Amino acid sequence: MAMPERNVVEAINNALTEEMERDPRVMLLGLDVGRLGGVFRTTSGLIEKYGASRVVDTPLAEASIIGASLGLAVSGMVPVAEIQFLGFTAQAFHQIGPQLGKYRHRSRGRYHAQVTIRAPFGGGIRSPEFHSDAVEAQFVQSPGIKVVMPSNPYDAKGMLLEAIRDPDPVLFCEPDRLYRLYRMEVPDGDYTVPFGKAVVAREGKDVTLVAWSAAVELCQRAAAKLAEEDIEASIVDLRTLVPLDVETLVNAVAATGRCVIVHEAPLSAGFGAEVAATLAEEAFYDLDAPIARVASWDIPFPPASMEHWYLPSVDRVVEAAKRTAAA
Amino acid sequence: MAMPERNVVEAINNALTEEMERDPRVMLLGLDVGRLGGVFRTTSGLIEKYGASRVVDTPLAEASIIGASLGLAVSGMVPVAEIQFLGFTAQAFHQIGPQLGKYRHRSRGRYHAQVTIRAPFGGGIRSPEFHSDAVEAQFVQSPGIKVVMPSNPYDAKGMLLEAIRDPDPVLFCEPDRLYRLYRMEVPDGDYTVPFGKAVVAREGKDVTLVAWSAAVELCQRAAAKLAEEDIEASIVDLRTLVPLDVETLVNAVAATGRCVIVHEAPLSAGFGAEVAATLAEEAFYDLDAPIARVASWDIPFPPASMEHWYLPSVDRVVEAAKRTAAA
Amino acid sequence: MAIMAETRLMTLQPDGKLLKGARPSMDEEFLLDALRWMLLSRLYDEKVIGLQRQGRFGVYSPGLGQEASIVGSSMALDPERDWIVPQYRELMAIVRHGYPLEKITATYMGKTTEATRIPEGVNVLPTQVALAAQLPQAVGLAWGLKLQGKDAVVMAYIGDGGSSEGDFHEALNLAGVQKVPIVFFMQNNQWAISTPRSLQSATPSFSLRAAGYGFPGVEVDGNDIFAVYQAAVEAVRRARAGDGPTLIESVTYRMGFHNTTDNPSRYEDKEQRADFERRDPIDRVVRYLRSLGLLDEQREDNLRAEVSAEVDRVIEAAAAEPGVRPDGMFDNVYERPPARVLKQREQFRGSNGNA
Amino acid sequence: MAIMAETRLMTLQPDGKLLKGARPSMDEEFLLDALRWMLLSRLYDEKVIGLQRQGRFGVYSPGLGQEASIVGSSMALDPERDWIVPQYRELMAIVRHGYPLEKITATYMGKTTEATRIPEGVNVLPTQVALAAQLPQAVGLAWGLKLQGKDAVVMAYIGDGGSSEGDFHEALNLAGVQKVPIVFFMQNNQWAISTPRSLQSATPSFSLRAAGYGFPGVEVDGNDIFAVYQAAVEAVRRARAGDGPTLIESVTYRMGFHNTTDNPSRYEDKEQRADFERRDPIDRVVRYLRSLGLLDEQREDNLRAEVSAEVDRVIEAAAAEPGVRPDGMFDNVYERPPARVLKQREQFRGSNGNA
Ligand SMILES: Cc1ncc(C[n+]2csc(CCOP(=O)(O)OP(=O)(O)O)c2C)c(N)n1
Ligand SMILES: Cc1ncc(C[n+]2csc(CCOP(=O)(O)OP(=O)(O)O)c2C)c(N)n1
Ligand SMILES: [Mg+2]
Ligand SMILES: [Mg+2]
Repeated sequence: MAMPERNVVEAINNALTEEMERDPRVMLLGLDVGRLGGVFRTTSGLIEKYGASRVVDTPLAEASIIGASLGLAVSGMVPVAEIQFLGFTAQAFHQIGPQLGKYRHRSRGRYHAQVTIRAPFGGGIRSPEFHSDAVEAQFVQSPGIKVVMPSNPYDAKGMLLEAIRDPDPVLFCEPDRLYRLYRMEVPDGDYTVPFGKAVVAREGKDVTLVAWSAAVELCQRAAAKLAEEDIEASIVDLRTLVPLDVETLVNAVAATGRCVIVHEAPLSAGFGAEVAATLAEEAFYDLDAPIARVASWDIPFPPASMEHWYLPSVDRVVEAAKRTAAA
Repeated sequence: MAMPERNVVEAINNALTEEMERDPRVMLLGLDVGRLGGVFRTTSGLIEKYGASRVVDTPLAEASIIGASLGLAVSGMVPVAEIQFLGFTAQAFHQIGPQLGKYRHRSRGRYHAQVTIRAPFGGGIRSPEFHSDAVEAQFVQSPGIKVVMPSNPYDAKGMLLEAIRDPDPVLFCEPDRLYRLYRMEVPDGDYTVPFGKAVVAREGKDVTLVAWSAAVELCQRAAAKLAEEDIEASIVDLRTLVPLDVETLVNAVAATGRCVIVHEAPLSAGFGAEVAATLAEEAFYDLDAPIARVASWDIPFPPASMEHWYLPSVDRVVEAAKRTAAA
Repeated sequence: MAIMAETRLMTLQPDGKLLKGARPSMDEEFLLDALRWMLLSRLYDEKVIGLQRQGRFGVYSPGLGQEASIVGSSMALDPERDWIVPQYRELMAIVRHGYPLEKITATYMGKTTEATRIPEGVNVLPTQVALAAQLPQAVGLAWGLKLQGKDAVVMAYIGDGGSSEGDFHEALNLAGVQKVPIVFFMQNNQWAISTPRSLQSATPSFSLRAAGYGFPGVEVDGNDIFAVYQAAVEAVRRARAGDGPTLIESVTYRMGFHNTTDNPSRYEDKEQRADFERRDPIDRVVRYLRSLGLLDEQREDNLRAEVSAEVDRVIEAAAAEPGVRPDGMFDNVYERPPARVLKQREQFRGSNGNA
Repeated sequence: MAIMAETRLMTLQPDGKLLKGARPSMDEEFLLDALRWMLLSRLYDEKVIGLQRQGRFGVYSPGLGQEASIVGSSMALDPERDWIVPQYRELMAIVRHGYPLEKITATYMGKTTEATRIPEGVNVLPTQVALAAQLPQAVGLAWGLKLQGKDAVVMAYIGDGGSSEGDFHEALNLAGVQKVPIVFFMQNNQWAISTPRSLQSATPSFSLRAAGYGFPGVEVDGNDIFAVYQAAVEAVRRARAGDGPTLIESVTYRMGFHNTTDNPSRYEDKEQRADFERRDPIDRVVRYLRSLGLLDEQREDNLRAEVSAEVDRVIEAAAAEPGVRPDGMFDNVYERPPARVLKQREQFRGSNGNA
């Protein structure tokens, strides 16, 4: 029998369904996650299956969604909260890093905060203001929160299951541009993808591209184009920013001596900076060329009609990779 | 006549007094800035001079302090908002980066947001939870906001005046550990310290320490100790993170070929990462050793009785500098 | 102490008859003007939804069904001195206040140049996507205008959904303390995307919240232009007199979808919808004007044709506006941009061949 | 519709006499127990302020003057099944609920080991420094207990200052919608550091806010232990019966400083203070008990001596607790720590010579 194929939306929906079936403590809460099934339909069908007390359309108030999730976790539930778009984590910012991330520490281990925050993000789908903002790095500065960035349907399911079961709080960022871009084999039933294990998504000897989330797909396209010019790029998909898999990263970059980091967030203080800094310390002697970063510009996300000029593009990745490979 | 000497609190108070005198549009708002004169007394005496409509004790609600400041700026006032401790910018996070930072852009230039946010921060004074958190890097990911980190009384006055007059919004972070540590010459009357101009605070040929805010003072102590062992460290005080003075930074690091970055924020995704990444791209060929970072650990700020183990220390800076100089 | 939430204000009944003993709050000429604005709102909505389906228009949230609420509130303002701080579903309010519809339309058509921005002298802030974030800003604006002795009132819009955000609370509380000249106008259209009013709050009336901030709250039939206008005029008067803020809850119904990406059939209650359809704000005025002999089929058709032609003209004009300039995205971020941003712009210009 | 804010509830007058027609809400034994707790609160405060001045105690916010409010509210709870979610000025409430005073004292003395944490089985959350952040958390806790069919009520504390935060609004609104078993107990002690009640909100009573969330609000004389207890018992009863949340505004006065770094003489109103001094919550009970012949000077002195000895014992025990373990700061951050954090701990251990 052929393995079922799923896109990211279906993979997430499948993971949530199976986990709610398996563990009665799991509940979903957020804006429009119930009757509507989420603005992207990731929670479609769940309220029908598990009822309005386990799939909860909350009032429009992000801080309370996260704060309540923390309290629900303390009570013994396992909440999966949805923030409708990652940009609106700003409204809940004080409940995420300082509270959720520190709760175990603040209670000296008495309480933990087994909460998963799901949030779509990223450009390329012509969303309104704030909806596309790639602010993942802001949460890396909040110790206690794991930051998880799946780049494909298989990882989306396996990492979401891992996130829900992780006793530590997890921010699970969903690449909305990839939601329905393609399907791949995603098995029914239980499996998890562990955190802190980056993967080499493509082998190549000339230059190493480092990315996460939708930028991995961008790098794949760039690598295909580079291959036409006989430049073989390897691609490291970090998968999780916290925990960071320094070993895989350092080895993959050391192998080519050349590194281009690609992300959707603006350049300055994006997580690419942490990647570069880590390499500049831990892979220093293996580097043969300056570390390049291809990112969005240090300006606000522009209106939809301009987003393709703002986001990192295949051309920009190719150009940086060629420059780096030749340096 | 001798020039007056001031500590950081006095320098800030002096800057605010002179600017309120000079420009009737300038007003202060925040928690306890009026009758109490601020929890650190930086605004002492101002309500008596300028009245309760220009020095406003607000309700306890950080998001409204910033949101209202934006509206006040649109109306033609020049607000200087105080967030009682930088950690509580989290409560106002959605009003800072996404709103204040983007308002000019969102209105396509019709409105600007000439707002200064003052906020004390930093460890070493045994404050309660959240009060010491060094979260400056989170705002670097918010294009539109300038991030200003004075390290001494002279700069504190000059950069605060520059901040208030800058038509762009500025986050002005005050190193509370230095507030009353020492006095230096701070002239009466008008002067400004421009943004985007780092300064070499100490010359040295063996290794370059890069820091900002209170960490500069730490580096001075470390450099003195290093000098005893015949290692001459130069110190770059970045002064502002946005704008970043890449030129001074790159030149100073190129001069020694060795760099240690020191900051109070936790290591991962701290602004030190951006500094290292910038150097790994723009000073790559001048680097002779891995770039080291000395920062707080990737854990929540601990209780007061443990903070000296958590924060970067002279010993840790010395150790990293020796290792880097010898590499 | 006893705090009374005023009973829901209503003047004009769904059948177009005045409530017994009620007096219309607008004279006939003004009412005809209001009707014209309401029709413009509705016909524009209908037209641009079509354009959106053709891919010529951005994501759009129509005001369908809320025309009395949108138009009636804004007509209480003086565009010369008062200000509007919108959420995003009050299009004709800001147009009536002076922001040219062509410019807004051009923006929705992807033309985000400075030519389409809010013109100097038009007292309107940008629409707000981050719900409720506009409210503390509106309070600051009203506060600043008061400090500068300006005779101005700010009207700030918010939805039933947005009213659950912390910013709502912080803003209203600050407004009460500083007694600023502001009217908080809440369009309770029963929905926040798919989330019904009943899941948004357990309060029997949002207007009750005002007492918690020390100023009056009033609930009005938001599909009754007379009631909306009357409440707004009274609130503006109070604000202008220095008596501080008012919260108006305008009870209406979102007859369209949340926005052009939404499909309400997944969640909408058919009966509730049918009930509000009977309470259509435009029909109500038309019936009233007909009963007075001030409108007949012919005049109504003419009016609709006129308004429809205006919509066409606006869309044509907007379509003819110059498109975006790629490096325009670097404009207006800073007045004094960091060197790194300038360098990035150069880099972008270099690779995109446009300067 | 008319929403009535109950008139401020009061039973025991400042002179120690019952209000005409009022009945005490506690029997005599229970009242003596309450007095004991109030005295413990006051004597502890006085003692540790002294310790703090000697540098032996951390930054501390005393409950001076608020003892009836703190003790009376918590005595309505059953520690076996109910939960307390504190802000930070309710020390004896959480002690009465089961969190040993020795452990709390040791924490203030810098001993932040796991031995000092809230013991398993004690239904108390950590004190909250980020004001109002505890409220959405408390709502989630109550919600989860309800979902799991537990017969538990959550009492969440908040100050007049903290009530201005957006989290206050979001939490109360969510609590109303989900009808969770919670009591929001606000200690309106007239100050948020130096900011007076009058600048915190223009509302005539914070209890009025409850109507905006669809549940009852009540204002009580927070220096009257009978009134506080009565309101709390009734609110707990409602919550336990499934009738949802209540907001209690306990009107009291912060007789001490904000915390040990504060100096109220810069801002305090002498008259207001004097007025509240006359309304001291402990004096009131003492007068009442004396009038009933249940307390005389001798018994009172004995009680004070007993309580004072207990405070000494607690402080001694706390001082004897083991100190911090430096690398303990790495504990309890994650259950499954990232490799980088483990590496940092090794690095730290290496340089600090303690493992
Ligand atoms: C802070 C924030 N959270 C979520 C969203 C996504 N969102 C956009 S509109 C909307 C519903 C708004 O409802 P309401 O305030 O009632 O306004 P209406 O659309 O009914 O006019 C939501 C949830 C947003 N724009 N901002
Ligand atoms: C979010 C946040 N902002 C500011 C502070 C600083 N702060 C600590 S206590 C306090 C006043 C609190 O007043 P209130 O809530 O009335 O409690 P009280 O101290 O009177 O018991 C302030 C402003 C804080 N701890 N948290
Ligand atoms: Mg709505
Ligand atoms: Mg208080």
